[in-house]
Amino acid sequence: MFLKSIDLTTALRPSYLPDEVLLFVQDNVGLYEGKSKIPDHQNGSVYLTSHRICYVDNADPRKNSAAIDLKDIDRFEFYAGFLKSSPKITLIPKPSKRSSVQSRAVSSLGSPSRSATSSPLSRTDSPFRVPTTEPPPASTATWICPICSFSNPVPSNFDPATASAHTPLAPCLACGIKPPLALVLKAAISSVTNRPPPSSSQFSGAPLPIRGRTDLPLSPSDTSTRPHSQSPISNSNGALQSNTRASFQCPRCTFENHPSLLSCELCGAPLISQDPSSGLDNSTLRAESPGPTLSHLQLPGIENESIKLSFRAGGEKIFYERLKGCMTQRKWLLQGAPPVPRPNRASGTESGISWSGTSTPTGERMKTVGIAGLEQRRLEVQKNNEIIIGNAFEDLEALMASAKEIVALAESFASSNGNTSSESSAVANALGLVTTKDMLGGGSNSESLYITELSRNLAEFLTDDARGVLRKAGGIISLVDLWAMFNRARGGVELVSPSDFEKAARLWEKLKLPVRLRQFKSGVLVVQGSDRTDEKTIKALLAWLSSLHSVPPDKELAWDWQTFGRGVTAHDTAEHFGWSIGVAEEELEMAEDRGALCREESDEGLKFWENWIDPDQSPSSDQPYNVI
Amino acid sequence: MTTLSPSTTFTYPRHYNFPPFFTRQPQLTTFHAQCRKWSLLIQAYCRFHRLFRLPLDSPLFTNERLNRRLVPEDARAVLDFMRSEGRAEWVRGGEERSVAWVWWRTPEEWAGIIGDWVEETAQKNTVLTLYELTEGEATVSQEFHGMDPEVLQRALAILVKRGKAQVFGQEDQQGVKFF
Amino acid sequence: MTTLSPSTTFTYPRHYNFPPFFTRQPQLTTFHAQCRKWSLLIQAYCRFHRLFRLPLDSPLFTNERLNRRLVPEDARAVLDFMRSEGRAEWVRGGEERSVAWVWWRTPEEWAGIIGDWVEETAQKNTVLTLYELTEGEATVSQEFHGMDPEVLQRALAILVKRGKAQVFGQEDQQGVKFF
Amino acid sequence: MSRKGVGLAAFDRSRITSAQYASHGNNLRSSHSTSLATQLSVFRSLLQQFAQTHGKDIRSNPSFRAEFARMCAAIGVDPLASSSGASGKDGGSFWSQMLGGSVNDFYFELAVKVVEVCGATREENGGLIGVKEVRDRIMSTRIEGGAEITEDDILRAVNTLKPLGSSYSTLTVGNKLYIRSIPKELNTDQSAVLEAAQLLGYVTVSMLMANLHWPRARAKTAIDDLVSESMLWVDKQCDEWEYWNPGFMLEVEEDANGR
Repeated sequence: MFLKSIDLTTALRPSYLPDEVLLFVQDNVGLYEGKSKIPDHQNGSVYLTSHRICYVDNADPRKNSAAIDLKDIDRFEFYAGFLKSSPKITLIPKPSKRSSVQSRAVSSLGSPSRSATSSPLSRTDSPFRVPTTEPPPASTATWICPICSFSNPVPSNFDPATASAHTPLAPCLACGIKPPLALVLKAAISSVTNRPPPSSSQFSGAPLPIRGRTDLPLSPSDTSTRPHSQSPISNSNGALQSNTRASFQCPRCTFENHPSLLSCELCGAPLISQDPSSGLDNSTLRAESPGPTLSHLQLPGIENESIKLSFRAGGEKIFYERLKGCMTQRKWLLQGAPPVPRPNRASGTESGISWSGTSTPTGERMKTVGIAGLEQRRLEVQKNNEIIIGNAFEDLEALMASAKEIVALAESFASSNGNTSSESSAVANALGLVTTKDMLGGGSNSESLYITELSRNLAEFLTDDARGVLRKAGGIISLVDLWAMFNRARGGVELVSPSDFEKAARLWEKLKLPVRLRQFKSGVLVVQGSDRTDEKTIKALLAWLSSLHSVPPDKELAWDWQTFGRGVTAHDTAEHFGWSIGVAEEELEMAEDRGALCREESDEGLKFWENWIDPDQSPSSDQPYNVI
Repeated sequence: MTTLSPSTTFTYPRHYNFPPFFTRQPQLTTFHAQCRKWSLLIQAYCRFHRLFRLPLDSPLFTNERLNRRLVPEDARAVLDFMRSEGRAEWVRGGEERSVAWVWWRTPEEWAGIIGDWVEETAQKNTVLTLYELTEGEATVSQEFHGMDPEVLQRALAILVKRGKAQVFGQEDQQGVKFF
Repeated sequence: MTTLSPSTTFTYPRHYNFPPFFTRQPQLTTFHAQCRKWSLLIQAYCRFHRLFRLPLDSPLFTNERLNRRLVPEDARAVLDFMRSEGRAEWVRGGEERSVAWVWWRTPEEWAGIIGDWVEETAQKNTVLTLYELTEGEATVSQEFHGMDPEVLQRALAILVKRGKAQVFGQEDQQGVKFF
Repeated sequence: MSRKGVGLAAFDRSRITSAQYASHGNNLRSSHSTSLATQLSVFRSLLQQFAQTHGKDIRSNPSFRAEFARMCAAIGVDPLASSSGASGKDGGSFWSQMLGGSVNDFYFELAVKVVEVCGATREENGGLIGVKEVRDRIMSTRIEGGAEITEDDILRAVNTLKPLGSSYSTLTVGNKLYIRSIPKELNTDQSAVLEAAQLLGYVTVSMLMANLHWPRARAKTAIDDLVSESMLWVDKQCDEWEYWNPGFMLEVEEDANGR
């Protein structure tokens, strides 16, 4: 068995090796050994990192979590699942006896999955980024828009052979009107006849000498097909990683893309393998399974069985892509390699307008877009340096108008069929447009994986001893301060919204993590260790106050301080316990509520004392004598 | 508790020098304990100084040494509490709820004391003027000597109700006959 | 905050013209904030004027324009606060707690600066008189030029403890050897 | 339906009509959902194009930002509700995915600064600070060429903090906007005193008694409450004690430098 056990951090997540980078997370995944399921490894989440694949079980993370080192994997196969059986990825271990280079070479060549592009082989180790120069005039086919006679390039991934009524067409750049299918077909075919031979629409993975070739045969307005409504999980953990951000290298032009992008910013190559059907959960209606064409060699006598990962909630294609990227990069070999350069996110998007315009089968004509598009076109040409905010407002108007319509439709949609009967919501679901207002504005309120990962990440941020956030705050910190501290640590990029933060905080209990959210009587939300109780806090406060009986004060006091001790302000308490003033006030008032303390209001402000007015209320104070 | 020491100065209880004692406690149980303690202190103070009425700005509510003070509205809350205990009553007339009777001895108790004295000194069926009762030499040693005339009236009214005495005469020249 | 402007006048922070700044605030938390502001002002003021000692009646504590003054006993409270922060010390001798050392640079920091200077100018294992150190031309450009002799002693004492220097000679003719 | 069908015929007719209604309902609904789909795609493309050209405007231009936020509020959509990082499988709103978080990051970063300013000044103002003062402090620490920040931005940033427990909120006292970072509310007397203090920067007991016709005790308690919350500083070096609003520390005239 080449499954190794791993240790987990306090947030029940695999603790990474120093330079190990998390690339992808996917929940409800099950493990198979050979054909049979591995008992109690059927419901967990799988973490793909640059060095390992870690499986963390939901039921009992500590006991049955396991990991497979990428370097032990000989090759891996993708099974897209059929009817009831969910998609799987099989990891075949290296034959431990002889690691023949030959069989390895065969295997790495042997898996040209049907995915559009296979990564160029001759990869220089440090993928140097192609400078984003102004793309040269399109040499590919162009079609003339019947409306505004603007010559639009034919999308590079438009394959005349397989084009059908369903293929999404990019609307005309100027007026945004969808062209009739026939026109584009004719243009594409005419261009194919007069283009140089190797012109298969899918850019074959010919090895690209990186240096010097600036006139890349790029089509400026490459349109990626309609991005899957199920956009790939932005490398959620990558995004959460505050310092090094794992980027996703584009297989065609090796440009480092931001993990959450669907198509490469530079050359527009789709980052995940193409799948014509744009249905939401595309596990059912799958074209043909992109299994390996080469029949893999039956190496006799492999002792350790292959491990299968069964993906029951999707995400297997993205996992497969990232795994492929990983295996080619073989990061675990470059122990000392310099870190991957950070892609600058704000790469000028000015250069290419990547329209991800989508057309719908009915091609309904949209008046507003047309006119606004024309206006925009003219302005675009004239406005290169100074920013005209005026037209910005116009765009804003157009944007808001369409948003308003959506909201209106969504509401009427919801109200029209009243009880959103299952059948109609199924239709809506199928069309991937269950648009409630919150999807538009607030993101789905379902417990997305992002929130659970954020929750674990937060727990780690709090309890990790190096940073000692919770310890330094005296074991308790207000949620607002924590939010500010957490976002401050992220350096002002990809900040977490307060509502997501709060949702994540509410999950700690369910995820059995060592921190708790607590609400004071006044409504203030604070975060504290799960072992912290009011009784302990009161005991600590009383211990401190009783210690003041023996500490001689620096200035003369008017009352018998040996008997009564001294009053403390929220500020003194905060300083003593390391709390914030807000937290100190809440804890003192809690202790007062429980009868342990009483208060003194004076021009010196509010002070809290041991409750000598009603001593039998305070918990069995050890002082035997009754002062009063 | 404070013993009525024969010495000249009134001895304050220890919690009189406990600063929070002068702040109205928001926590209910503690507040009740605070009221009970103030009630006992007020009664002892008035008994010692033989005071029957107590204004809200009495020196009792200010602790010079601690430079702390039970502000009038909190003092009023304490006296309201005493009223519910039957140990105080707001003096009618004058500013509303600004001076209170302090029943370190209730009128009923006074009636009892006066009744017993009359019996001891076998002065039943004799007529005594109110003045004689509280200011006369005979009653010098008695507790009700120098008693507040209004309180005396209340005490006698109770005796009348019990049918043990009969008050007659007008305004300042009143007399009482005991049976 | 005040920037050490090369110009002649010391720029006061805006709250120097806030009247209550000169009154010790009764509320303890407010007073703590007031002390922190005074502490920063005092350190900036002394750094600008290269003062090492500050008397309680220094002109800094009086704002003529506002006709307000931080009275000596309140100034003493502020300096006590700075002492607890490690930013001030009472000068021994003379009237008790009336003049304070203001550590806009602590002796440890001074020791560091002197140590670095010695290293830079490669004067290890050479003997320098204390006078030379603070008054000699060589150190004109250095911050510790014209330093208060007592503070210099404190700094050197720290270097001695760190085994980086050795002081010898008597009263006024003292020299120091750096290792 | 004036004609009342009778007996079996009626029965059939009603069944047919209900079938028609059902089918009509269906195609109405499907046409409805398709029109929704088109509208959604149009919105998506418009947002995409808008993001390209004006994404950075939002960050740099305050009036544009205010307009954008106002419109979002008008149609009842909150672009700040979810994190931009959440453009995960089904998380993340259209806005955050398309605008690439430029809106989010701007407001959240500002909110972080506001929380830090309120925390730093908690001791001297008791958790009640003028929006103008917060803006001055943030602008003074802003690097050159940084985005211009208006008071409206700060108010919007504070509002995004709502889900994190109720301690942060904005309030107006008199004509001045305040940010409160403590859960305790001001009672009417206390806000009346703070409003009075806005005129000259301070109040005195007699001033309150004269202008608000309060008895001395009431004026005294209101002032003492505020002093004990560090919301007023006292100046005792004048014949009648003056109670100043700490916010005025920044507003006393600049030129009064030196003695």
